[in-house]
Amino acid sequence: MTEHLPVLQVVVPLIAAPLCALLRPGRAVWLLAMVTCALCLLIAALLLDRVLAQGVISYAMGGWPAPWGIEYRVDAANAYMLLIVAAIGAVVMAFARTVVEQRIRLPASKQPWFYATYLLCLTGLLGMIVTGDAFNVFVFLEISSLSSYVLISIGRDRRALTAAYQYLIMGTIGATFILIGIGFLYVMTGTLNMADLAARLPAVADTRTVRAAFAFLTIGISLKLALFPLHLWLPNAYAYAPSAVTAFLAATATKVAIYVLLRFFFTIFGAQFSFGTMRLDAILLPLALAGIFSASVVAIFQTNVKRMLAYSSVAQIGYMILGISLVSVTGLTAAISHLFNHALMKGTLFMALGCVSFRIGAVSLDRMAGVGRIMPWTMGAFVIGGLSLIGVPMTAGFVSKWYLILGALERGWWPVALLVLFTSLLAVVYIWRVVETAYFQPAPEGRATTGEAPLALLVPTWTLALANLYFGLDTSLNAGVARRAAEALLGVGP
Amino acid sequence: MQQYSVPRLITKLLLPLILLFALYVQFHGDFGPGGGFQAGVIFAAGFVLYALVYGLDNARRIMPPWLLRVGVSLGVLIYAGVGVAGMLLGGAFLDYGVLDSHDPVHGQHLGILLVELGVGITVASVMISIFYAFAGRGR
Amino acid sequence: MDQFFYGLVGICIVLLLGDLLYHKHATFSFESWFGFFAWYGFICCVALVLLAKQMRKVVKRDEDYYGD
Amino acid sequence: MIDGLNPALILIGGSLLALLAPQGRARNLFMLALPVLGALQLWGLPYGEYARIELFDLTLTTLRLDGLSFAFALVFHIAALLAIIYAWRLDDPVQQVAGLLYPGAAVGAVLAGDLVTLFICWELAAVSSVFLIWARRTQRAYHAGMRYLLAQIGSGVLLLAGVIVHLRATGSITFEHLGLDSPGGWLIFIAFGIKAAFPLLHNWLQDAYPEATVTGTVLLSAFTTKMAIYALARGFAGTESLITIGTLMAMFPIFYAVIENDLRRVLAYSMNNQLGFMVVGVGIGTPLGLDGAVAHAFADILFKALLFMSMGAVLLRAGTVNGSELGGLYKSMPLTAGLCMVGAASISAFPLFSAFVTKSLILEAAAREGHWVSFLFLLFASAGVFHHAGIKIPFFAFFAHDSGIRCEEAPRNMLVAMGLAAALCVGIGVFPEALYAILPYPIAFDPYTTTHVVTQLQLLAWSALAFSVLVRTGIYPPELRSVNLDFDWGYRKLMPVVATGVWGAVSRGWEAFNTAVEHLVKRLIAGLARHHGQYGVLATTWPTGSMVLWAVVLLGACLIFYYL
Repeated sequence: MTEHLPVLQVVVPLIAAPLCALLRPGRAVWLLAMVTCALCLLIAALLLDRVLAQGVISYAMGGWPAPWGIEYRVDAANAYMLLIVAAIGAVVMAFARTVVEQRIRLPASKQPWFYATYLLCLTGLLGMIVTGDAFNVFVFLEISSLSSYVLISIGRDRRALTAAYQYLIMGTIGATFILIGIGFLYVMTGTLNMADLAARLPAVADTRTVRAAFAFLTIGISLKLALFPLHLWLPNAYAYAPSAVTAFLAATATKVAIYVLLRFFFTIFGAQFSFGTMRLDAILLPLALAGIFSASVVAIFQTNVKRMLAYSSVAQIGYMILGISLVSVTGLTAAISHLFNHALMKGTLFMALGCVSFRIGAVSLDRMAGVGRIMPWTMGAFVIGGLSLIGVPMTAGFVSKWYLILGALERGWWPVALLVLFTSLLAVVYIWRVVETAYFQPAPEGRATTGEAPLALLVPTWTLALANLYFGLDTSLNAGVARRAAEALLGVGP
Repeated sequence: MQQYSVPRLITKLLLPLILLFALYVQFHGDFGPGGGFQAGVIFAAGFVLYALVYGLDNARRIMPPWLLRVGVSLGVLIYAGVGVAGMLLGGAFLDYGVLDSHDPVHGQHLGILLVELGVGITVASVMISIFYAFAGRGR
Repeated sequence: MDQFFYGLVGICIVLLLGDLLYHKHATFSFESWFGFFAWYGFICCVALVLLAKQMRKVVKRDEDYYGD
Repeated sequence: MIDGLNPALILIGGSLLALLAPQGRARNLFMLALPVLGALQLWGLPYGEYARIELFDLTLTTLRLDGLSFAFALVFHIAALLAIIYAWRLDDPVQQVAGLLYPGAAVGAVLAGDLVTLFICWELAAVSSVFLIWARRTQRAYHAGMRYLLAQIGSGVLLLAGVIVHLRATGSITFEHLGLDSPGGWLIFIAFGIKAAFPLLHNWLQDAYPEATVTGTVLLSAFTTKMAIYALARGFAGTESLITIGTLMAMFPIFYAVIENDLRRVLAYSMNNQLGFMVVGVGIGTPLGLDGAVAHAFADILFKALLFMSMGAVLLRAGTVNGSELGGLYKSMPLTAGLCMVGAASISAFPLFSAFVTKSLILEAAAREGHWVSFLFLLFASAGVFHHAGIKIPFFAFFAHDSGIRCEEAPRNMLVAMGLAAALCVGIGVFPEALYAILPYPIAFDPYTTTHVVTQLQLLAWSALAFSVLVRTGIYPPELRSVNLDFDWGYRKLMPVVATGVWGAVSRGWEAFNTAVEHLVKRLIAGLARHHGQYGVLATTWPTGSMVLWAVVLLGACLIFYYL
């Protein structure tokens, strides 16, 4: 069966999703979804292991060889991404049961649909990563996007509907732009297979059509990954979605979009064309810096902690784009390892917030006063995630910041390195505001003194929190593999 | 619509034809233009027409929501199941050639037929579900 | 308290005279002056206290000067 | 002994496990076992380098054991052990965890073989120790803690910057002699200087230590500054300017100590003064000087812990450590008084007490190298320290006029901890060879020569005489409820006062400049808030239409850019 791993990665959740929908509401549905997520994680781990040992794995769908058939192609970069998404998917699924059963106002009969949608979203995300076919990317993008609109709209707050609607509009425009870009490329080359596209593009690179395709892809993907100033859909979507959904999407969806960006601009167009001829970095770099700065400052002024973290996500995406626009092995390593590390820290933070809102029903700063004393474990996890977000040594967040600064210094961009350090201080400010409120301020009048969050929520949260610490010390996965992926993308590695 | 007999009559006449056409598009898909997506939509359109003329309650009686729910899932399962079957029989995912142990071409016919059927069922069920959801608002 | 004080004075004098009884190993020449450590210690302490008293005029503030 | 296991990890790992143990005796016993195990592990490890970790492209040597690091690591374990006994009855998980994490970080720092590991431990020590201040849970302690944290983190940031510059200049992160001939060296030097409380960089110490909890101050006094002394000895041994800095450092705090009222703050000043001796030892840089610095740090941790413990006991029982409110406590707390006197004798370098055998190493080293100015000043400082730490502390707390306070003797666990510390102080004084044996360089030095004993006694006795005369004649300044301005005035009073424009004595121009800057900053923040604040344009929800418009505008811009 092992030769089928690439396709099983997608098929397992795809089959489990309708099965979930068919099952009667109850514990069994969650169990099925949980087992599915665990299986996905297992498959992803096996794939990564095999890729690291043997190199690129290629799988021809339906037995049709590439470039005629659809090819699933796994190399270091996407095996690593698969692991991130599958791991977060599994951890958040463990977290989701309590949230779905007790927190979201969803009638019992509708609960199986939540799990089905979640699994579909996972299918889409995994599919985007695993596929080696440009059009297939679009198909899976739509699967994941449509299901994520649904997931967001489930939020308790009525504003979740507006947020989901805005996300739908912006996401659809992004997907359409991507489709137009792919269409142009198909017109010019007659192929959709990524490797084949990469081989045929140089012959037609100097045409208006290809340049237009490049522009459409830039904007389309930037919309999906919430690059400043195209991020405006993100804060509300993250703030009003259910906490489990926010944790899942914040840790995976934008990361996968960044992976797509890497795939298109490094593998298909090639670094030489994207950054040498088209000067993509001239667009990405200023937007990344502006995004980092602006979103960090906005985060400082927020009073809804969830929204604050959403803006912080925009800033963190800026760091990744900054790493990419350095166009060096170190810079790319920073970006790719930050994909992993940011998934860990934001997962932790949003799940900790989920615990808070589960008990006290709100995550605004004034309501969270004094929470540290009532929920020491929850806020402990939050602090760890926060430290990682700031980039304190011995946490995962430090690893990527370190590479980012190193990469900037390699290019001789001192001001950029300083800005990264300075914006880390901004992160200190907004995380400190929460910590200060939670630990040093008296609880507001009239808030019921409930206890610590249930174990079913704490265990997944702490799993990720500890992962933040573990990967801050053992960097063989988040930095080691990231470097291999970076070398593979730049075509300089073994 | 209860009092307009002309539309009701014409609907009754048209409905079998629409459904038949849907089935034609469905099963002709592997030779000519057509396939599961189109067939599913045409099939659903027939029900939408029925529901418009005869009322949502009647439509729900004929095509109850639980059936739709099963249909939505079943279609995807058929599609993925065929793929997995190919895999279990020793080919790649969605490799229809191995479905018939004697004649790969026959196997491919069977495979594409089943896959299109799965797509058709899901699309039809989803379309009708969406219509129900919209039409059912405000009740 | 008086006994304490006069006892201390006695000890001081004995120690001062002790300088006469042995050969002092000195690195610097001033160390070998008679009773150097004794009078140096005394003068230093008096100077210390007097200077500190003057300093108090400049630096002393009310207890909750910083207001916290 | 586990091969290659870093003793610091025992303390750090144990600090988290300690929370799992049930509150009470079980947790206390578990915590007590940690420094013992750590010390055994340390003792069993042969000198060498262990536990190399590959971090990115750098090789970290997280454990390097040699003479210098061994002595510091050993005394850190002893201090942690004493503090745990001292805090036996404490029922505060925050202090318990911080009380293990902080020593663990300090041990990790002195055992670090490279600058990155050092930096990590440096910051961990800073962050974990501040909770010992905050654990007092008063507004005042909170503010003091924040100021403390700022100074500590500032040191960490400078260290990191220095490490990066150093790495780029030399390509090495090994922590060995650095020197002052490169910008990286200077940055690291200042970072160390902040933690070692160099003059003008010292204020966080006197500001924060007296505000910590009873146990917290004991812990704080042991680690942060000694860690810095170790780092200076490792990186900047023999740096000439350290002799001047150290001499100044030994001198100026004694003046403050004379007029300070809070007795724990008096001790903080005397700590500053003792650090000065060590810095001088490092600055001399000869084997004797370095040995002196190490030995004196070793002894200082013990007697300073003893003194802070006794003052902590007074604070616990009498509720205050202000000299103006205390007096006559020897009737209520005779044992504490006795133990405090041992500490006082030790810090004053009485023969048979610890500082006598350690401080003399430094003075001897200074004399041998011919630094006669420093020598005289250090002698002055020695007399001064006897004056304020040796006499003033016990005198005003336990004797002087009877304040009428009647309280219980210190709890038994505190007495045990103080007793152990006192035993060690005397032990070192009586058997100096045991301490000399673990110093980094082999030395043949006998502190108990006739000259040395007699001159030291002369110095001390005549200083005591001066004190008595001054008290009898009424010249001695009385203990007053007050605060004394120090350099922290600069940031605690000067800056706020200037900012509000009340302080008229400053020239108009300066004030105008300040207000202009302040205005600018305010406008900047207001500007940021206007656009980024909650209802700012960058933070509000945009209509979907304008989002789409922006997407299209950007697409157009991209197209134009790519076509060009």
